[in-house]
Amino acid sequence: MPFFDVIKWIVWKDILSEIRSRESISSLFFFALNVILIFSFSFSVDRDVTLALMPGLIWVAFGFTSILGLGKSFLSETHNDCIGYLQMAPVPKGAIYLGKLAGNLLLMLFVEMILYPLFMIFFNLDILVKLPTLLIISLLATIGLSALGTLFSALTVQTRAREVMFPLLLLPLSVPVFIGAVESTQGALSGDPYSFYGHWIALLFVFDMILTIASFWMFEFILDY
Amino acid sequence: MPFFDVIKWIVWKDILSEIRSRESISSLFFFALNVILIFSFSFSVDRDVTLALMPGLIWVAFGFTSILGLGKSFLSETHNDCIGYLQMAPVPKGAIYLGKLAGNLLLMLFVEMILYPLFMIFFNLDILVKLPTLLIISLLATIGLSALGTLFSALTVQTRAREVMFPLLLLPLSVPVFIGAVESTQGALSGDPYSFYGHWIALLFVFDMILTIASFWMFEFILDY
Amino acid sequence: MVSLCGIKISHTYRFFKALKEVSLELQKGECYALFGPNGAGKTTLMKIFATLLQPTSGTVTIMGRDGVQDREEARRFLFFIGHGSFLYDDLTAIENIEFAIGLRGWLPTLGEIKMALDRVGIGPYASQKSRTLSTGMQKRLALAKAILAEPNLLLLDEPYASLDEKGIAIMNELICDFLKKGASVLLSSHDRAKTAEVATHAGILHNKGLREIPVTELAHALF
Amino acid sequence: MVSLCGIKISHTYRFFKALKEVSLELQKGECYALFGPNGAGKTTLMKIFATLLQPTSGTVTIMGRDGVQDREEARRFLFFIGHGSFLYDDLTAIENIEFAIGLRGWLPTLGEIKMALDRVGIGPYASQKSRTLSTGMQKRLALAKAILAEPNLLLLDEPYASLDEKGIAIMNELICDFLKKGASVLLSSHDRAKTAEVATHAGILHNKGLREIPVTELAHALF
Amino acid sequence: MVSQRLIGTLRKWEGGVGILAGLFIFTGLYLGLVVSPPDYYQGEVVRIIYVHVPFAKVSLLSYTTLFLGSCAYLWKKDPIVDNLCHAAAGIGVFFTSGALITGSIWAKPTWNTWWTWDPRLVSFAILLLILIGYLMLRTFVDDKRKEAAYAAVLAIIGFVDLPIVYFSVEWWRTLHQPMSISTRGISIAPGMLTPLAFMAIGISLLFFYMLMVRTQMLYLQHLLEAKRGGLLSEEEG
Ligand code: HEM
Ligand SMILES: Nc1ncnc2c1ncn2[C@@H]1O[C@H](COP(=O)(O)OP(=O)(O)OP(=O)(O)O)[C@@H](O)[C@H]1O
Ligand SMILES: Nc1ncnc2c1ncn2[C@@H]1O[C@H](COP(=O)(O)OP(=O)(O)OP(=O)(O)O)[C@@H](O)[C@H]1O
Ligand SMILES: [Mg+2]
Ligand SMILES: [Mg+2]
Repeated sequence: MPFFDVIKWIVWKDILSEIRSRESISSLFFFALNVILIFSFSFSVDRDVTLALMPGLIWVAFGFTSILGLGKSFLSETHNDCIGYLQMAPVPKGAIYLGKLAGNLLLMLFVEMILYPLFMIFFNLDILVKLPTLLIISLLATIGLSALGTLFSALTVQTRAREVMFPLLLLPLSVPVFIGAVESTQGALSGDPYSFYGHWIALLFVFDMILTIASFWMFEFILDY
Repeated sequence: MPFFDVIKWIVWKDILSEIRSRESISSLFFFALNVILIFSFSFSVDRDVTLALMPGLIWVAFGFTSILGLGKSFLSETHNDCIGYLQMAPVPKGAIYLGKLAGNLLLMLFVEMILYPLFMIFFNLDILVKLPTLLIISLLATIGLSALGTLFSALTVQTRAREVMFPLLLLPLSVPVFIGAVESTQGALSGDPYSFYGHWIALLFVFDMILTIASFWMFEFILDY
Repeated sequence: MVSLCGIKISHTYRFFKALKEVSLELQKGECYALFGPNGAGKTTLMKIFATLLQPTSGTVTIMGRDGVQDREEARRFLFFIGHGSFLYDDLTAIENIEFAIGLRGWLPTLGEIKMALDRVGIGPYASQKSRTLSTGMQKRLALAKAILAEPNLLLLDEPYASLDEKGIAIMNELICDFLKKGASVLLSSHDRAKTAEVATHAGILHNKGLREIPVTELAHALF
Repeated sequence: MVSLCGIKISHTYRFFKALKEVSLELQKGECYALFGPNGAGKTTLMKIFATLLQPTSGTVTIMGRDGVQDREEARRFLFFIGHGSFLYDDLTAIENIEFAIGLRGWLPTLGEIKMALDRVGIGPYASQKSRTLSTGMQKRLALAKAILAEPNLLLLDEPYASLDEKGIAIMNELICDFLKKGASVLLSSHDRAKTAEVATHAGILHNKGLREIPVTELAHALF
Repeated sequence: MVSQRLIGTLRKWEGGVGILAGLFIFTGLYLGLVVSPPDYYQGEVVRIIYVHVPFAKVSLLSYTTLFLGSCAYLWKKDPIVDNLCHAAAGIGVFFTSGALITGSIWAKPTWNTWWTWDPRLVSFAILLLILIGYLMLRTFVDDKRKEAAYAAVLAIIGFVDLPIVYFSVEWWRTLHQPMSISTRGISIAPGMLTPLAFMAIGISLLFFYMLMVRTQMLYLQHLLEAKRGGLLSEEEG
């Protein structure tokens, strides 16, 4: 069975389900808004500091939203024991991983793309010129989070206490993504030359590569063991 | 059936289950640690600012931990359809609400009590003298969050998309708790006289009273309708 | 004396009419068996009688109490065993019983609990977490609860499902005991032969309506 | 030709030995019926043959492929219908089939899908979200998938559960068809009469071991 | 039946209310956009006030309607009251986001920012989030009666909570960092008052008109749904 067909089928199924139920996109989006709101109350320091905090704020909001969204990814597969069918399907398990990853990535990027304009409005940011850099950072960080999240979602849905285990495993391992994303966003927003923060973007890239490839290879042990 | 016996049975059952499985306490505790970790990476500003951010940090960590813990509260009741047994039991439904609320409150307070010393160590705080005030603030804020969280946990476990709907409904309504807790903690930590932040504590108190009573009255419509 | 009386009960799920004007009356000491193809509405009707679901129209009366307005009252008299086991995974069999009966306002002694567990054949598993019990054992545990709850009206949704042949024998024995003590039993089932051993009345849910049939004809009736 | 061969299969859950050295061989065109009390290990054995669970010891061979080492290969030949329905709630019946069969590397035409759905009697519900189908209909949908998947080995765990009498007749008809086409069927059940209509071999799981019995004696054998 | 009577009343009055709303809004717009002079400080931009302020007021009106309706529903359990609440929430989202959007548009030239953390703006944003949560919750409950009861509970809790939200946000802002600019900063010129009054009345009437229409729509929709359900099961059986 051709490798890419499997990916295609998984993505088709996930996107179709999402279009039908519209559960994830809208609720993730409003969840992120809520997080921003709560943060702005909790960190009510003066405006200069708020600007310095912006990258952290953005990425913590995205991060929590990702946790919520990615955690659901394989939860939906457990529903009618669908995960058993995926396990029994005569296809390479890595392809299933990539398919789920692609679906999650599309979902998270979609939510982030709606959120960016709102951040601009809420925090009065003028980021239009820096948009290309920010988009690249977002893409890289989201790939990293999704790669980890997809793997751990598959892992934790098969354990007890899964609602709590998922963030518990994901958070410490995604620290590099958070640091990389916050630091490079900081660099981009403050208008530093690229060489000042380029290494952070490189870090994100390397992290993504390693994580995705490692997860891809190891997914078989999680789904089919 | 005596009202308080019902509360007693519910609390007994919840605590016994928790002691047996030790799922919630340990995982909530480590989750909160993770959140602090992520925050300290995401908001890497200088020390003075970090101190100013401390109350926000503490309460966002507690708040998100509560969301995770409270959301599970009625999820465990859905497991073997136990929620149906509670509904069919010949007891006033408000007593069931108070019982679940008491159980949640104990759990959350327990987790917070372990976290406070760790905050002191991590962030080098000297809060021993202010401890009584801080404990009162924690208690009031935790009651408020638990009152809302218990109600919405019971509500959302009976809907679709419950993982996402729970924080979505809880967060905007709990804004006063966040503001009140952060501001009064700020006041207490900075050593201001009580009159400077006393109104915040009063606000928390009023919130608790109103929300608990309103939830208590309306719980019947959520469990038994 | 009438234990259960449902008059012209209709129920509509959001897009789907499941029951249309079903009426049913159950006297003290009677056992009514409910049959019907998949999706006929057996579970729906049982849930309405168990006060878990409110009928769209029609009235339910349990031991003289209205099943909608006075449901808190009515609930003292009934006990429902459905598809869910109502068990907390991390409590032992004994603790699960203590909680379930405690909520009904009565605390049986340890001896009484043990006796009930022995009765249904899971005495040796009394102190095991209910998580480790198999489906059939969980069903038996629910039956032990019913013995201790001493309801006037026992509702059993597919009681034979997931029980082996010994379990089915115990179930029927207990149903007979309940009837002798003056309680009423309403059960739904797909298994005509097993049900015929205990039923005093029978009915078939079909086309959303209830058609009574004599128990003697159970074996030949067209379903 | 041997379709399925299990030799000395044992399985231990964390604290519990569920199967002890069970051996079973199934030829082309044979239908093996598995009986046994609750908790005997029927589902466990089925899952091991479906490559969902790896046995603690023993070997499984499916169409000549090792069920552990070469399981990706072996999976092309088998199809499993278990307690879970393997359906995505928000996809329609047709879309669910497309996905399930598509993953097996073949895309049937709409006509073929419709034909299979008609065959199992749910043609009119083809474009309904699977969420709105009743349990029995979902079971039939799984059967439609099996028709299109054309496996060499069909594993059915309690196929008659939650089906009404018409559904059971369709199920048995299809099993006969499969056998005629040269496929093998392994099924587990509690219902001796219904199973006797199709089974060519039978065995009872008891005390964690498998005891073969002649199908002709199915009605009288002591369970 | 109460529902039938109420629907009859709504149908009888909706036309009149609609026409009256149109007249008031038209007059208000004419007076505001053509007759009244531009503001001394703000120029033509000020004219957005004729939309902004009425929208803001009417969103509070819709939320109050939602609250009262929810209480009435929990008391009487009449499905049409639930339809009324559902309608009020949807219209509330329309007017609340309208107030926020027109406010933002106005804020850009006057305050040189799209958004500030002013108490009133923040509590309105929270109101909007609650309303959206309310509507989303309704789509995620399959049982009609449960949907109505849960939604009513949420609306009541939200309404009880909102004053506390408002207080806390106001204290949070005013005690920490006094606003240099406030929405209360401008006193309204008499020439603007008349069109504003016309617009306020007109848009309130518009709200009632929308409420009447939408309630009937939802009522019919549910009637149709129930019918279709009945028919479906009939023909299949
Ligand atoms: C993002 C921007 C804005 C938002 C979200 C917003 C929101 C609101 C809200 C919610 C109200 C109603 C408050 C109440 O009735 O108690 C209101 C009233 C009002 N707003 Fe705004 N506003 C914004 C910007 C502005 C600006 C830039 C001005 C003028 C410089 C302005 C002038 C007014 C006036 C005059 C009222 C009526 C005050 C009263 O009746 O007490 N607003 N606004
Ligand atoms: N929550 C629901 N929403 C919509 N329709 C439902 C719901 N629950 C049940 N139904 C429908 O109502 C009908 C009756 O269902 P019910 O579960 O009462 O049947 P049953 O007689 O118990 O069937 P079984 O023999 O499978 O137990 C079915 O057609 C089913 O599809
Ligand atoms: N995940 C598990 N962990 C521990 N023990 C298990 C697990 N699953 C099953 N068991 C135990 O293994 C035994 C066999 O279970 P299995 O489900 O295979 O029985 P079965 O024959 O299918 O029963 P049934 O007739 O109820 O379907 C049972 O005693 C059960 O308690
Ligand atoms: Mg049923
Ligand atoms: Mg089984």
